[in-house]
Amino acid sequence: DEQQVNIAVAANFAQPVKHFAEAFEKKTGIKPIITVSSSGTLYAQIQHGAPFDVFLSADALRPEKLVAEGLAEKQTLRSYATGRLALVSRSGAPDSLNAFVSRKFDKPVAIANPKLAPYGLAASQALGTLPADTALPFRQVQGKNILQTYQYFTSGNVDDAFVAWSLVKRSNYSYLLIPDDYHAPIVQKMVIIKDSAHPYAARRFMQYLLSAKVQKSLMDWGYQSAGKR
Amino acid sequence: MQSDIDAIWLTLKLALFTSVLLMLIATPLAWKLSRWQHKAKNLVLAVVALPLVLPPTVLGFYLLVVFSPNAVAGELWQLITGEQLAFSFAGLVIGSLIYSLPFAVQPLYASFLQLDNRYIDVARTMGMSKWSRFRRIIMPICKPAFMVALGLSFAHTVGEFGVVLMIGGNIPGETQVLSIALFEHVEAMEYGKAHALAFGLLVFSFLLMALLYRYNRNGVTAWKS
Amino acid sequence: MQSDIDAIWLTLKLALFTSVLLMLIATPLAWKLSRWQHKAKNLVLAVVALPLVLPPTVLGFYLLVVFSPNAVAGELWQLITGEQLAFSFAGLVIGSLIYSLPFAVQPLYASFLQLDNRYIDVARTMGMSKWSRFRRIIMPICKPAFMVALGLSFAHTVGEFGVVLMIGGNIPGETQVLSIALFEHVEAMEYGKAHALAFGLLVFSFLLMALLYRYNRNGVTAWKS
Amino acid sequence: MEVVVNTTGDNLSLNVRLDFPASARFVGLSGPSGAGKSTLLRCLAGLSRAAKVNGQWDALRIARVRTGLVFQDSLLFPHLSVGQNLLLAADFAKQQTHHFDEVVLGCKCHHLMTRMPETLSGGEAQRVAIARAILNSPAILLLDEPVSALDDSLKHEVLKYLATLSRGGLKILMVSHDLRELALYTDYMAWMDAGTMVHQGPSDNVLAELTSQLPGFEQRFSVFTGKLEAHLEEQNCYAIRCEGQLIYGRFPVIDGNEAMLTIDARDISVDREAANASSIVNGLESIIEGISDSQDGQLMLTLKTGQTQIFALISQLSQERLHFKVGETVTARFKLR
Amino acid sequence: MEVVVNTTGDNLSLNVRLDFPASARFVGLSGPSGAGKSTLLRCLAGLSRAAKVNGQWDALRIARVRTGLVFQDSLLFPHLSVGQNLLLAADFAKQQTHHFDEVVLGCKCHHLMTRMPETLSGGEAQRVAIARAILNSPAILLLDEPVSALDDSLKHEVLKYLATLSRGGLKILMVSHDLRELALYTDYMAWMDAGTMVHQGPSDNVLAELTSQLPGFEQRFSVFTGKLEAHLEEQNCYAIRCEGQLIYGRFPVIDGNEAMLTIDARDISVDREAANASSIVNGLESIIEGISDSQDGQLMLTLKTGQTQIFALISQLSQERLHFKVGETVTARFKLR
Ligand SMILES: Nc1ncnc2c1ncn2[C@@H]1O[C@H](COP(=O)(O)OP(=O)(O)OP(=O)(O)O)[C@@H](O)[C@H]1O
Ligand SMILES: Nc1ncnc2c1ncn2[C@@H]1O[C@H](COP(=O)(O)OP(=O)(O)OP(=O)(O)O)[C@@H](O)[C@H]1O
Ligand code: MOO
Ligand SMILES: [Mg+2]
Ligand SMILES: [Mg+2]
Repeated sequence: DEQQVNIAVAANFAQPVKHFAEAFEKKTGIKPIITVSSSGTLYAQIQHGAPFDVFLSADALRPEKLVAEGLAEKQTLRSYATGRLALVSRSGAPDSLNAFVSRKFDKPVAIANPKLAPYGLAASQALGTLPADTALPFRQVQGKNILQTYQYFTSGNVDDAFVAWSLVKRSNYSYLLIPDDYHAPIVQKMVIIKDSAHPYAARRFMQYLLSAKVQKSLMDWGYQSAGKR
Repeated sequence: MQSDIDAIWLTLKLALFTSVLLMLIATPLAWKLSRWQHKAKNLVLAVVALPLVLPPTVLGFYLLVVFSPNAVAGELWQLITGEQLAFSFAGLVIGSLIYSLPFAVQPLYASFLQLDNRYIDVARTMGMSKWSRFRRIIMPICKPAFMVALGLSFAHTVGEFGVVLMIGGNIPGETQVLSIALFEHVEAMEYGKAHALAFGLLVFSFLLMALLYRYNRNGVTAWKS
Repeated sequence: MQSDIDAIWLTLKLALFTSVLLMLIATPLAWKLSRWQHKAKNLVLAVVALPLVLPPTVLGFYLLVVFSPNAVAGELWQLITGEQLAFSFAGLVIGSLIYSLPFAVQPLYASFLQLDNRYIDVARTMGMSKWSRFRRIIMPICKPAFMVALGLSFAHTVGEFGVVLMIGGNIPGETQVLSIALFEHVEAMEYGKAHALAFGLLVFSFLLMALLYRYNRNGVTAWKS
Repeated sequence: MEVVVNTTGDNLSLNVRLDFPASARFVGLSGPSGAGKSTLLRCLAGLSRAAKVNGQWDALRIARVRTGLVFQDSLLFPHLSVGQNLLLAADFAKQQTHHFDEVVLGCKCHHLMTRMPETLSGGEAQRVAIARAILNSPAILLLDEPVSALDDSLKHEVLKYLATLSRGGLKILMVSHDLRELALYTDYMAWMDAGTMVHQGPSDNVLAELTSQLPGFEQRFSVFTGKLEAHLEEQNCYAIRCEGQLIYGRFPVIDGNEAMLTIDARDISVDREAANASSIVNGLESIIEGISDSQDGQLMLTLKTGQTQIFALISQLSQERLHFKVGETVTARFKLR
Repeated sequence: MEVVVNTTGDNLSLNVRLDFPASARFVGLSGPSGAGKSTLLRCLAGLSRAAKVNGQWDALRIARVRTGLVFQDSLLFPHLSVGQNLLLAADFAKQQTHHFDEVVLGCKCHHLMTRMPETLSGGEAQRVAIARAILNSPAILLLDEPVSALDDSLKHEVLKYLATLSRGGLKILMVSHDLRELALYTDYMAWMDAGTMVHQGPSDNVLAELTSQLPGFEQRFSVFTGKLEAHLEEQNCYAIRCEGQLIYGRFPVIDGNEAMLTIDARDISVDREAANASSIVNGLESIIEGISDSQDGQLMLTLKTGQTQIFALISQLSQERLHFKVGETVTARFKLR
């Protein structure tokens, strides 16, 4: 008899969640209300009493911290997807990262802010795998999050950007999928908030998200399923 | 689209509440400041302008801390109203008030300083009450400044974003205002929707402002030539 | 910490550039508007206020589109200066100018409307040039409004965030301003650093404003009693 | 009327006691520039918090009643048309003492109603300011040089209208630099300097006092007082018995049975032989008490008849011809007017 | 001087031609309230873009030279002290024509230098405004009722100072409602109404014209012209041969060999027998040409001697006593002053 569930979702996963939510509502009659923000903002809000039921973070750190702080149900902490990093390039995707850094650049290259966005961190880790003496032949510009980073690319202000695979998978741009051993896995975790007003509906949504059908379709959105790795 | 319409409605409500409340707060404050002959005046003026120098999100973060039921202010509010301050419409209004206060206070302050006090003296000898003097003399003479204060605070509340996002929580139908919806469309690369919404917002605001400034016409403006 | 110091320095530079340039742009604009007796005036005023109603990030996004080397403006800039407009200091300044324009124009406009034109007539008969009239008569008489315009646009540029974040690209030492650094600390849950930076920013801005408003003291304010 | 006002400002300390009979209706106030006249009016109007104002004017407690003030600058509300300025004042009147159209006509601003203040000429604005103050129906009307920007004929029309109002019961205190204007229209007047009252009393008395002290000859007056003998209605003048002799005047100040006439020293001529067939009606036999030194070709004879001192300003030329001497009996003559 | 000004406003269409000899230095301007005097000054000062202003004043092209304007309101810059207001004006003068302290003293504002304008009394502000205009060293000084808020003695001191300046070469055009003030200090004057010039010429001529047209008797003047016979320095007066008879006056208007005297109708008395031992110096034998009806107890005799018309205002009372008749020969007498 819980008619709704309040879902707080990190921006990069907003599109898939909206899609899944529709199906979920059809199936269960529970109306998901979706709040999109950056993981950091959502974390701060939950800390200060935001009325969310489920928190889908872009990382593993923040949900774990919420659990550690006693603000989330420990036993509901689950990873729901694993992100993949892609290098999108207007002049054609390079074959490898090494090939990329041997190019010539007249515009900066965009990455997400490593301090704020897991994809940014992943990107800098990936660049860090290059031989130590490789001086990067481009300037970096940082977007606040992965979406802003992608906007630098789409608006034409940069010609190359490290973004989430999910963003470019369905586009016409050519990209290089960065091998997932170039960076720590981008594990995205979710958790149910302790004071949740709809714990039952929240659980059902969680289960739905972890169902095999949904997990299998994650690939279409540019994610790997949670279980892999 | 329903959520966009909700957002439009909420934004209008918020901007209206905020700008009207702001005028009610800012007018007496600016008046007192303009008539106050104390050194501390500059400090008060500086304090009024301070919310501006914090990035909206950061200001919003601190407000969130203050509004939280664990903090005194948030607890008091919850005691009195029975509701949580953060993530409520009231919280949005308070946040917007604080953030937009300088835009209302400062133009009024400057205008009140420029006002010739002797008009008020005349009104006083004519037996006008404080309120009549304000409504029939001060307000019309300083009308341009009132329009500016109202226009700036309305527009700023419509466009404001960081504070509202932080303390509002972007809850559709409750605290998701237009600026956030627009932001989301852009972030989600729904550019078509974003352009439509931005265009609509611009046109609407333009009309509203044009209407507002029209009232300025027969102000104290005629050109003595 | 070096990056914080760079950010402080850059922020100051940006705020100074923006607010000073803004005064140079806003003053003649506000003056013309206040002396212009045409219906279209209200429309122009409304247009000036428009940047406000767009969420900063959204405005930033559109600016990004315009600044791009694929767009006319961005291309022209690149042709002339040889540099890219986005991610450059110049780009930040332009973005800030657009976003803060109403805060400078509108208080000045209101004040110019309230000014008694006959003072200017006296100055004219005294053989003062346009510039002298402005500097020695109009500016001092409207000083409160100039202070307000300068104060609001400086503070707003310091705290402004969305636009700068969007078109700046957060390049340390080049476009990473204080507000972004502060935002980073908050988002990264480095609350200790965030508090310290926010506190420092507030104190510094407070001092600066208090200094600014001090100059108001011997304005046109004495109380005719 | 007895009003005491005390206040201390940066450049002026005002200590004033206005003391007139209750019957005083139209009171004049003059004094040099910077004497504190405008400051006094501000205090009386209750606009100075620092000032202590006490006393009453014909049972009206000054600090309580509505006192209208017309400032030296007209200060019309710039956002309202002339008509709206007037209507606003009427709106805030406690009762409608005066008929709107009558006041507008009396102050000659009927043709200005739709105008905005900044389009008015100096004199037009002044008239509107007066009308505005009257329409606010004050018990006491304070006027600060209200007709200084009016041409002569308008000035007199407006002053006559004010005099009518004062006869109708409105108490008026008017500041002016034109002593003759005050003498013509006010019944009492005061003269202040440096924040204190120097002279006050019936207007003509004050004028006489003033003129006998002024440095220049030209402003000296003689004051003739006596029993009012007759009002010659057809001839439109009054006969006054002064020192046993009849003199005639058109505008004496009349206080019950007593009448008073003031004549400029320059309007009095002195004859040794009484001429009979002259259009100069008034002649008072008197004795020369003093003859001043010649100054700029003029000299002042001080004559005396009974208690009345008469000042006559004559030219050096006629003195050279006639050689008036102290002690001589002569006739002081002046035209009826 | 020949200046043409044309402009059309909402409430006034101004079409004026000022036409004075090049020698005119101190010119007066009067006319009813709302006549367009202030508007004319604004045009002359180049403040009205719509206005067409052409002509020159003694080789100074009006539209080119620096014309200082003292507005009807003083309009001191509110953010500057009195001293700073004056220094600013001096700063923008093209050359320092006048000594700073002298001007400050001449306008009686030496004691006000450190004051802020809003603390000045009305008359104080007026004096500062005059000083400010002079210190700006204009070639032509336009004054709009500059002494209306000054008491008599200050007024005359300031006017005397202005007259000194005009004798020193400064051209002054002064608006005033006080015709006597203009007659005393200006050499030429103009009278305008409803945007057009009605009279202009030597001040006394204009006064005479004006007074013969005014509706009330009281303002009518007689004008005596004739050859200047002598300047009696010791007696400080001039002798003028008018219609073959000698008359004396202290302030005639002198134009080369010609002199002119204007006398108020109310200052002229009429004698049937010529009295010899009177202090009234002037007497002109003349014939009664007309006798007006009595009005308010007064009537006007129109006398004629040669070409000169004399107006004498006498009381009904004296007419009842003396029964003057048309055609009778009488003596028109008036005091030397
Ligand atoms: N607000 C003020 N602050 C300081 N001094 C003032 C203020 N107002 C007036 N004074 C001074 O007080 C004195 C009296 O001023 P007030 O205006 O009463 O003179 P006044 O008699 O009306 O003169 P006027 O005939 O020139 O108008 C003047 O010396 C004036 O400079
Ligand atoms: N800015 C204006 N707009 C419209 N009408 C005006 C304006 N200024 C003056 N007038 C009108 O033009 C006429 C002439 O005004 P002006 O001020 O020149 O009169 P004035 O002769 O100086 O009168 P006063 O002696 O009363 O000062 C008046 O009827 C006045 O109402
Ligand atoms: O969705 Mo994020 O917080 O930009 O990686
Ligand atoms: Mg005064
Ligand atoms: Mg005028």
